[in-house]
This record gives sequence, structure tokens and C-alpha cells, in this order.
Amino acid sequence: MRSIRDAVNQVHFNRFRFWFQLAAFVLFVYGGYLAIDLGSRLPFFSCGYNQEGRAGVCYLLPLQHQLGRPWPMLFTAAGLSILTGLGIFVLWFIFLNKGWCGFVCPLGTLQDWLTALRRGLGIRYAKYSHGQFKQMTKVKYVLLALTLLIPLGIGGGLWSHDLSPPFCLICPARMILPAFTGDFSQFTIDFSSKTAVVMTALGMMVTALFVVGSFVKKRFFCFICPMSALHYLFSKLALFRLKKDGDKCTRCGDCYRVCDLEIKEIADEVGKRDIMTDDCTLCLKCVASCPEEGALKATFAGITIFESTEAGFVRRMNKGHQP
Amino acid sequence: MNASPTPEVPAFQRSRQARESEITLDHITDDFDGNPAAMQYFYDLFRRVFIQGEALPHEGKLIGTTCIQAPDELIYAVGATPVRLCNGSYHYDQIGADFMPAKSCALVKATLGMLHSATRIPKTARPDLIVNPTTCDQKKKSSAMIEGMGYAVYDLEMPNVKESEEARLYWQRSVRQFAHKLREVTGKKLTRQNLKKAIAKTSRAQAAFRQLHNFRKSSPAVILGKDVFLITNAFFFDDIDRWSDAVEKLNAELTQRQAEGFKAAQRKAPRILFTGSPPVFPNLKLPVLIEEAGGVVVADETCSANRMLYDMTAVDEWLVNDMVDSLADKYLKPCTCPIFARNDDRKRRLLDLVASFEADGVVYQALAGCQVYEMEQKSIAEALNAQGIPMLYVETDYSPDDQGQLSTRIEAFLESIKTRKRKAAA
Amino acid sequence: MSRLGLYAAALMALLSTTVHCQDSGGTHRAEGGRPTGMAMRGNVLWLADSPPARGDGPPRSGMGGMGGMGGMGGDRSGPPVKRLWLRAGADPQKSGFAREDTEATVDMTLVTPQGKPEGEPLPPAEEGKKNLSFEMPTQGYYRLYHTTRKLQGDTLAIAVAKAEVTNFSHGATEEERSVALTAPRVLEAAPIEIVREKNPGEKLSFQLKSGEEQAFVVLQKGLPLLGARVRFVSHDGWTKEAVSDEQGRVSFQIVRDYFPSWDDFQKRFKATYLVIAEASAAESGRFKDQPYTNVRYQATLGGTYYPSPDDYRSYAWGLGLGFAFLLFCGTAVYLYRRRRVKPFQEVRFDEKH
Amino acid sequence: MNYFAGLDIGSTAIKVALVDEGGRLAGVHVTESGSLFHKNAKEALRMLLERHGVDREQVKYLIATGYGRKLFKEADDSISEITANAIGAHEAGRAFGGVRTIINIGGQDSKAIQLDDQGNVANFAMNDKCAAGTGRFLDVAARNLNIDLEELGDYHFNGKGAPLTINSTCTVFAESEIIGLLANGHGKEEIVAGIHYSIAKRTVRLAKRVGIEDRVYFDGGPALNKGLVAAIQDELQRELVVPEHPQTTTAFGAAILARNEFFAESD
Repeated sequence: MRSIRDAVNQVHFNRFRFWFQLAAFVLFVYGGYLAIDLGSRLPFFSCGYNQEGRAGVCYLLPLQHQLGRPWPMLFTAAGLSILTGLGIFVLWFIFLNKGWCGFVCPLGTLQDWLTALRRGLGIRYAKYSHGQFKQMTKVKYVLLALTLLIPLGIGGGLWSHDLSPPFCLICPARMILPAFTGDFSQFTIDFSSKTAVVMTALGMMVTALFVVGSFVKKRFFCFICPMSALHYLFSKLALFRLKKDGDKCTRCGDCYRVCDLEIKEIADEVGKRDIMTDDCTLCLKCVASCPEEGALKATFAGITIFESTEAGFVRRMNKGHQP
Repeated sequence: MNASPTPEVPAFQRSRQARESEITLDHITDDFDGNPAAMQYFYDLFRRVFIQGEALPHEGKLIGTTCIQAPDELIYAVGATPVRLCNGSYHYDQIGADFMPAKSCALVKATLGMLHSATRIPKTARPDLIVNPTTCDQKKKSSAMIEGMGYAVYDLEMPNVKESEEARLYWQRSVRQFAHKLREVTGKKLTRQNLKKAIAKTSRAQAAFRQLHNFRKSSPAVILGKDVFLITNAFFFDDIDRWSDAVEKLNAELTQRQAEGFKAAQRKAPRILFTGSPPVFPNLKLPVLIEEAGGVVVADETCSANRMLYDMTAVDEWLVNDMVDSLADKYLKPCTCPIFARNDDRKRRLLDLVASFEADGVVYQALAGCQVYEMEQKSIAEALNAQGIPMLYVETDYSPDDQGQLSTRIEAFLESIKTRKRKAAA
Repeated sequence: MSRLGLYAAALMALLSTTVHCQDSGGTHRAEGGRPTGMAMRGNVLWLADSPPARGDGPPRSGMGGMGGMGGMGGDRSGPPVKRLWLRAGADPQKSGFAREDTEATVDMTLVTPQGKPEGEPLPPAEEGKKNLSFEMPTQGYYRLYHTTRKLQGDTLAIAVAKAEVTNFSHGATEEERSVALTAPRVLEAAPIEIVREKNPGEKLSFQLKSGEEQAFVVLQKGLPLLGARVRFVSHDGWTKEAVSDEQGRVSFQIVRDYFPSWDDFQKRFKATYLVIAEASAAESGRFKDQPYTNVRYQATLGGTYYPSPDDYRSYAWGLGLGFAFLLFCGTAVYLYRRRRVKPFQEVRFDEKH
Repeated sequence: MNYFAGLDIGSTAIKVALVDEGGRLAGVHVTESGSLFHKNAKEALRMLLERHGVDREQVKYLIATGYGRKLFKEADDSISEITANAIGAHEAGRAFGGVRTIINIGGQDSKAIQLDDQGNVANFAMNDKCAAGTGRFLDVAARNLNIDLEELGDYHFNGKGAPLTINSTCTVFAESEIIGLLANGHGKEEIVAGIHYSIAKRTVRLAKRVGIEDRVYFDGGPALNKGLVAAIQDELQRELVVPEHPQTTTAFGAAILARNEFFAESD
């Protein structure tokens, strides 16, 4: 038992994560070809516009459709289906918590690949001041609010159906993920109405921004992802968690240094046990790069499955380069 | 006793510096039984360097550093050799008193005195550059004095807070500028390869140190604090690879000792955590007194040992930019020097060390003149006392004349710990 | 190009406030002059999901059509109700209500997705109502057959007007699951039938787009009919005729016949097409105690199609904008980094406050 | 009858205490340390035994304390004077209803000790490398004023004006300050009071470092000086407990410990 635990704690974490992400990417972008279907309540961007290959659909797509029904319908049995949908989403979510972002989300994985590309080219990542950052991360709550409210407006007849589903229209996954199955039809501007022009143009711009952004900034999109905001509303329920033992922390900042989302609290907070913040993607890189025994750990339903160890740190850091 | 026999005695062996070094070293080697065999390397090293005045070799340019905040890795990366100039000699302290007020910190004075002295011990070539991190006021002021002696000095700008993100960025900038300065001095550029290699070099040393550090958790102790201080003091000037080899060898011996149930101190010996101003050879007065009085120093929180070697560098992207910033973070964020405003980290660090090393008490050394340590002792004592850990605050300097008084205090402290333990057991 | 200005205006509109789409307010005005060239042959009956409009009526907004739930009426709380209109005339826009033919016998049969395979008779519309309506309680394909039999001399004319209606809803979980296969069947009510050939993997939400190729299969008593004359009539009345092959199959490229100005363009514009198949056979028998020696078969199928995305979606603009923005962002980042090489940024104060 | 001895070899005086099997004080002796303190210590012990008619063999256990403790090889054990002082004060303090805080002013150092409720050392503080505020300081001051050490108490209470302020924290500078005050025509009484208050201030600061609880016990040679006692009481705003033989509390503590150790070992 002990040796298994040691083996896990000393794993070459970045390599493990790379392969895990790759497998998840293949599953959710091409799994449809193998008739895999995990439903349409998934808590990450398995894009529904990827008609052929997807092995399930991102919850935001049906959610926006459901909310976009005519108002009288919202108060019938259909309204109930919104709640059941949310229930299924939460069930998926609590299993991995935000680990869906760090390990499964195809869009997250793509960002990591863009980062790897930049790293391979030897270009440094962008640095911004912490203040600028904190402002930016609030955008995701605004986006979430819009994602929920605009469909309601459409259902109420306030706005055109051309605006539906509003977030999907500007989500870069809509363009990028279908492209992996050879479907480039989303890389277009829709000139059928003004709304469509604006939304598709915005979509293209966001896609371009996504590419440039995640090239120069690790996990750029995750800062503003409304799914991440939706996650955070339920993260208290989740089974998979990130814990910190502040007494063991020397605040050396190693975890903060490797954090893709530059979460300062991970290094500086020593009072709270539950250290996960709303930006966190639970990628567990912080755990892998913490040299203090048991200072950071990932637990599932209270059982520690991966924790920081001195030996693991030395092994990983001596290895240096990631795959 | 263990000195390799030298046919002719160099003139300066009769110098005060050599004498005080010899006295300290004799105490360290002769007053205790069962010194680890692997320690012989360090005993010999100190004898050769401090008593026989052996010259230290170095590769490339020689870069002197006056504080642990100067990143060694950058120096190694550009093919230069770092040597830490912090000095513990009373002899040099008195020479240094010509530069600084008598009430100022003995360590800074001794460093100045050593640099001013014709026979610098440890005997190195003249440093091509002295990096002086602007930590405390005395070090800040000493940079101009060192420059006045004809050395090239570089002030490595250090923020006085470390909590804020601005301070972090400021320090990262300082370190990056320092890297450029090193390039100017050595003519060599930082590359991914040489920097990565340098980090690996220090990481190895740190891993060895951490292993040694962990051995000190065992009870009864398998190694005494005076030996560990000697080892970490050797890190100041010894070749890093040879140093790592020696520590790894010692670790292997300690593994064996632990398995055999070896006792380096009595089973009931009070376990002491040492904190405050750094003990620098030959001023190991206090740790030696503690262990001579029957205590054992099981851990320390000083910049001549733990703080210098404990915290390791984590790098996410092995690019020069990221590695340099990672190094900067490592040298700032975990540092528990009281010079920083708001320093709760030091309390937490001490409490964690007390808990994980099962320390019974804390000895807090403040070198007279080191105001920040003097100022912080009260809050530290309160924090420790709140957890039921007694603390002995000792204000001292490099002079040997308070040894009698100190030993009384230390013995009384150890006696009170023993009584306390006996009471707790009852 | 004046359109460029419009695009720019649209962009500006989004930046300023919400865009109200003129989706349901636009009017469709079909310009005449599409060549038809074909002579009308007799009276063609077909089932449409909209009543004839005086002139050209505005298309209904949003909801599907023959392929969807268009024209759904009735109580929201019950199952959706579909209304169809029987119309006469071979032009989707110009054909009017069918007049009652007292000489003919009429059968109306509804085949529901889960109902009896042979279908159930549908009662004729109530007096005074011109539409036929039925409920669609489950999701799937509903087929309505309106069969008239009429003896003309020694020839029996059998005309089958067929409509295929899909009930599906977006946002429901099971919607994608229904398989869109229709097994050929022999229906008493439909001795002749046109079946729209489904693409493999086609979903209930399928929409036919102009410009696409669509195949139809003519079945006579459940068997493919060779040599039937099949006529396709587009929304604007453009027609094309072909003859069915051995599989009873005939395919048409759905013509693009929707060219409004950009302001009026609607991508959900629902155009109606009509497929007419005719064949005759030397069959003898008796109908209403009268003997006949020939049978003339006529089958119709109404359907809808929509503008092709190619008509309103532009790769050039999409990729162009994407790349332009990519370049812009990339350059911005590059310049920002260049600028940051200069000494530390100042801390500034705002003089206004 | 068995006896137990405690020998406190201090910087200025050697103190010997003898207790009987019941832990009662049988006798004390104080003598100058001189330069040959080893010889003087032996002599002091001999004289005490002689005075009380006790044979050396009857002394079953001897504990040395004070600066010279390690060099006095005849002792069975040695202990730091802080622990010895604590034991002695705790034992002697019983007569006064128990003490928790001890102020000890010796020849070259001053200490403050806090005891827990069982008489163990809970905390202590000691002056750092400076003679100001110690017996030595009083010595120097008395010499400058040309009066006897024993007379200081009388001078303290006979002053007409308010005590003068002695600011210097260093013995050497205080010396010149005193000479300056004399030159300015100030009375010796006021100067003595000033010196006492100066020492009292330092001592109280030291005591506050360890925490003041319950009754405060004051011992050491300077505790014989009534003026100093008054000054400390004034600064402390508390009554001080001063034992009959303030000089020998530490030796007494060592003797008590010797007795306890003897019985612990023979068990």
C-alpha cells in the first residue's frame, strides 16, 4: 500500500497529465465515431457543434436552448427538465470538480498544447500584474450571467433567435473542435442578419484571441470561461478536492510559480484548508511541484490520492523538461 | 588533534584568527564522542582552510556574496564560482570595528574586517565582484565601505516587504538585472543549458541537505547540531560538488547509524531549535555550548544553514526567463529573515520546525547590533510560549568573554526544560 | 460595395446595443419570370402546411415546416397539433384550396411513428374548416395520405397526396436518437407513394437546403416504380422533370430561387417544393361497379427547403476576419513586449480626481 | 544525622548553606571569592561545618552552583544558579505564602525568574554582558561617593530632595555622571536614591520580561540594601519578599536539591 502511494506521489506528473489529457481529448473529440455518447450534460467543452466525433455535449448548449424556450413553456414540464438537466450536470461535476478543466476539457487541453508549442519555440509567456488579473477573472461571471439571461430574453421574444445560443456563438470551441473532425463550416461569417453577422464575427475574433492568448498566456481562456464560473457555484459539493496544510507550508511560492492561472492564494494562504479558488482548474501542478511533505494534497471523498512529497519533487524537478 | 601533521607551521597560524578557529574546532571534535566518520572531511577542510590557511581554488571568475539572497545558480551558470563572505571571526570583527560603530552587527564587521585584512581567511583570490544584497541597513552601508577597499561591488536591490506582488516583481527585476551584470563581468551569457545545469547542481546539494535535515528528526539524535552547522558553513566556500559528495556520504553513514540505533546524544537530551542570527564559523559558541551542556540542536532557522539550503526551486518552463524568475521567487518568498516587514512566516516556520522535529525549546541568538532580530524576539517568544514552547533569548557577539554567563543561562534553560518534561511525564 | 457598409453597421449595432432582428416582419416577394415551360396537366392535389396566400404571404417565423412542427396550433399543454391544407395546382405559391370533387372517393390515412403500420383513417375536416389537423403525441415522423380515386371513362385515376411531418424539439434529450428510416410498406391507402430518401445518419432535425441534391423514390404498391414521370416544382414554380430508374429513384438538385435584398434575407426562409409523380398502367378492374382497363397514378409530396448556408455564410470573411484579428492580437502582444523592455512602468496619478 | 550542602561560588562571594535531613536550614556562611576561589570555597565549607560541629562525612551530598561550579570537583553534582535560586526561593518563600517571581541581583549579573505553581523554572531572563544594574554597579557607585556599601540604605532614606536621575545605562558612564553630579553640588543622599532608582528601573524591566506573578521574592547581596528594596518596590508598585539571608538563597536551593537528589538516589 505504502509503495503504491510512494509510486503515485513520485510520478512524473506532467507526463502523466499530458497522456491523460490526450486520451480525454481523443475520447471527446472522436469518441462519437465509436458510438460513445455520454449525454449532453457534460461539465466541460465537448462541443455540440462537433456533430460527428463528439462523445457527449457540453452542458451550456442544451442549457441555453432550454432557457431559450418560449416563456409559457418554461413554466410547464419543460421547466422541470431544466432542473433535471442541471441535476445531471452537477452529478457529473461533483465527480471531478474542476478537474474536468485541468484534465479533460478539450479546449483546456488545446491551450496546454499551444503553451507547449510556445515553450518549444522558446518564447516566454506573458506577465501581467496581479491587479490587472483580478479584474479580468471577473469577466467569467459576467459571461455566465449573459449566457443564462440572453436565452431567457430570446424565449421572451425580446431578441432574435439569431442570437441563440449566445455563448456558443462566441465560444472558440465551436470553431476549433469541429475542425478536428474535418468540419470547418464554423469558420464563416453568417451574413443572414445583422445579429448573425455580429455574433459570428465576434466568434471569429474570440477564436483568434483564443489562439494568440493561450499562446502567450497559459490557460488564457480559463480566466474568462463561464463554465468555470458555473463550476464554482457547485464546487463545495464536489468529491475531488485540493487541500492545503498551512502549517507545513513555507510559502516558498513554488506552487504559485507553476500555476497556470497565477493563483497567489495557493502559496500565500495558510489559514484555509480548502484552497481551491474560482480560477483553479485542479490541474494539480501545484501539488506536483510542492517540496513539503503533505503540504498540498488532492483528495477524493476524503481519501488522499496524490500529495506533495520531497522525494517526488526532487525526482520531478531533476527530470526537468516535460514531454 | 585531527589536523594533518604539517612540518612547518605557517606564520599566521599563530594569528588570532587561526587560534580562535582552532579552539572552536577542537571543541567540536574533542568534546564529543562518536563523531561520524564522514565528518572527518569537514573537520579536515576547516583545519586546512582556517588554521593552515590553505588557498581555495575556484573556476572562472570569483563572485563574493554577502547574503544568501544572491542566487548562486546564476553565478554557476555563467561559469563563475560563488563564495559567501559572511564571517564569524572575532579577530576580523575587531578589525571591522574601524569601519562600523562598535555596537553594530559582528557579522558585518567581521566581513569588513576580513575583506580589509591582508590575509583573508578563507583564503581566496580577490573576488572579481562582490554581490551585496541590500537586506539590512548594515549591509547596505557596508557596500560603499567595501568599494572603498577597492573591490567591485554590486548592490542587489532587495525589497523590504515580500508579501506584495509588487515586491515580487521588483525583486524579479533585480535578479534579472543581476544576471545581466554577471554577463558583463564574466562575458558569458545565460543559456537554457547552463542555467539548467546550475540549478541541477544546487538542487543536488539541497536534496543532500534536506536528507541530512530529515535525519535530525530522529530521536534519539543521530547527528549533533554543531556538526550540521559546520557542514552548512562549509557550503559558504567549499566546492559545491565535493560538498554534495561529502554530505551524501555522511547521509549514507547516518542511515546506517539510524538502523543501528546509534545515539549521538542522551535519550532525554533536550531537543533545541536554534534560530536568530547565523552562527558562522568560528563563532559556533552558542550551538557548541548548548550541546556541551547536554542539549542537542535538532533544527535551525538561520541563514547560515536551513534558510540557505532548504527551499528548492520549482520551474514550470525550462526557459531562461522562467528559470531566472523561479530562482528569484525561491530567494525571496520563503525567506524568513526578520528584515521584512510583516514576518508571520518566521513564526509559522518555527512552530512547524518545533512540531516536526519535536523540539523542546528554542534558543534565539541575536548578534548585538542586529536590530531586527532583537526587535522580533518578543513576538516570537510570545508565539512560542502560546504553544507551550520555552525560548531562551541570547544577545551576544563574537567575543568569547560571555561564555561563562551564557553557559549558566543555557544550563538553566536546559534544566528547566528537563523539569518541564519530567512534569509532563508525571 | 454598399454591402460592406451594412456589415460595418451591423458590427456597430452589436457594439452599441442589442440587435432586433426583422425575422418575422420581412416580406417575401418572389419575382416572377422563372421559366416553367411545363404544361399543367390536369388538377394536382397536394398537402401543404400553409394555406394559400393572397399573393405572397410572409413566411412563418422560426419554427420548422413540413420537416418540423410548423403550423402547430392548439393548446400548449396538450400534444402538438399539426394542420395541413389540401391544395390544388402545381405551383406551391399559386395553388389554391382544393375544391370538393363529389365524383371522387376520398381516403385519408395517418401513419404515426408508433401507430399501426397500415395507418388509421383520419376524419375529414369539420365543416367550414379547410385544414386537416391531427395530434402528434410522440416524436418522430407522421405521414398523412390523402387518396382520391375517380373513374374517368375506362381509366381509373388514383391520386395520392402525401405529407410527411416531423415532430421533434430542440433541447430535448432523445431528439437525436430517433432513427429516420422508413421501411417501404404496402398501404391500401397509398397504391403509389413518393418517399423522400433519407441520408444515412440523418436526424429528425434535418432540413433540406437549396443547392443540395435530394433523391425521391417512387413506390407503387410498395415496389419501386420504373419509368414514372417525376416533376419537381420549386417554391417559385420552377420545374424539372425526370423519369424514375429501376429503383424507382429520381434525384433533383434543389434549385436556389430565393434572392431577396440583404435587408430582407432570412436564413430560416421556408420555401415549399412539390414533387409530382405520374404513371399509368394497363390494369383492369372495377371501381364502384364500373369496369376500367387503365389506371392513371398520380402521387404528390410537398416539402420545404431552406436557403443554403453557402448563400449567407462566408468562409472568406470568416477566415479573413479571424486571421486579421489573429495578426492584430499577435502584433499587439509583440509590441507590448517590446515596449516592456523599456524601464519599469511609472506609477501615475490621475489629475482629474 | 546526615547533612546536605549547597555551595554557591559567585563572582564576588562564596555562599555555603547546610540543610538537615528534614530540609531545614542548619547554617550559612558567606565569604569573599577572591582570586583563589577554589581554595576559598573549600575553606568556607570547612568553617561552616566546624561552626556547626558537623563532620565532613556527615555531608552526604554536595551540589555546587555559580560560575565556579564546574571547577569545584569535590561536589557531587553541579547545577546552574538559576535553577538553584529557583529552588531556594520557592522553599524559602513558603514561609511568606509562596512566591512565583524572583528577582536576583548578584555581583555581576541580575536575573528575573518566574516559577510555575510547583516551583519549577517557567521562564527566566538575565542581563546581557553589562554590569549596570548589578551589585558591581552599587560597588562602584559607593566607592565614588566615598561611602560604605552598607551605608547606602541609610543615605537613601535621608535625602531631602527628590532622587536625582541617573541616565547612563553603562557602569563606566554612570560613574562619570555621578562625579559630575557631585561636582554640581548635589547631595550624596539624592544621588544614592537616584542610583537605586536607576537599578530598580532596569531590574523591573527585566522582571517584566519574564512576567510578574503573585509575590515577588528579592534576593542576592544587594537585597540587604533597604534603600534598593524600597526603590524596587516603588517601581514595581508591589511589596517585595526579602528573606533573612538574601545572599544564600541560591546556596540553600543547591542544598535542598542535594538532599532531594540523595533521597532520590537511595530509593
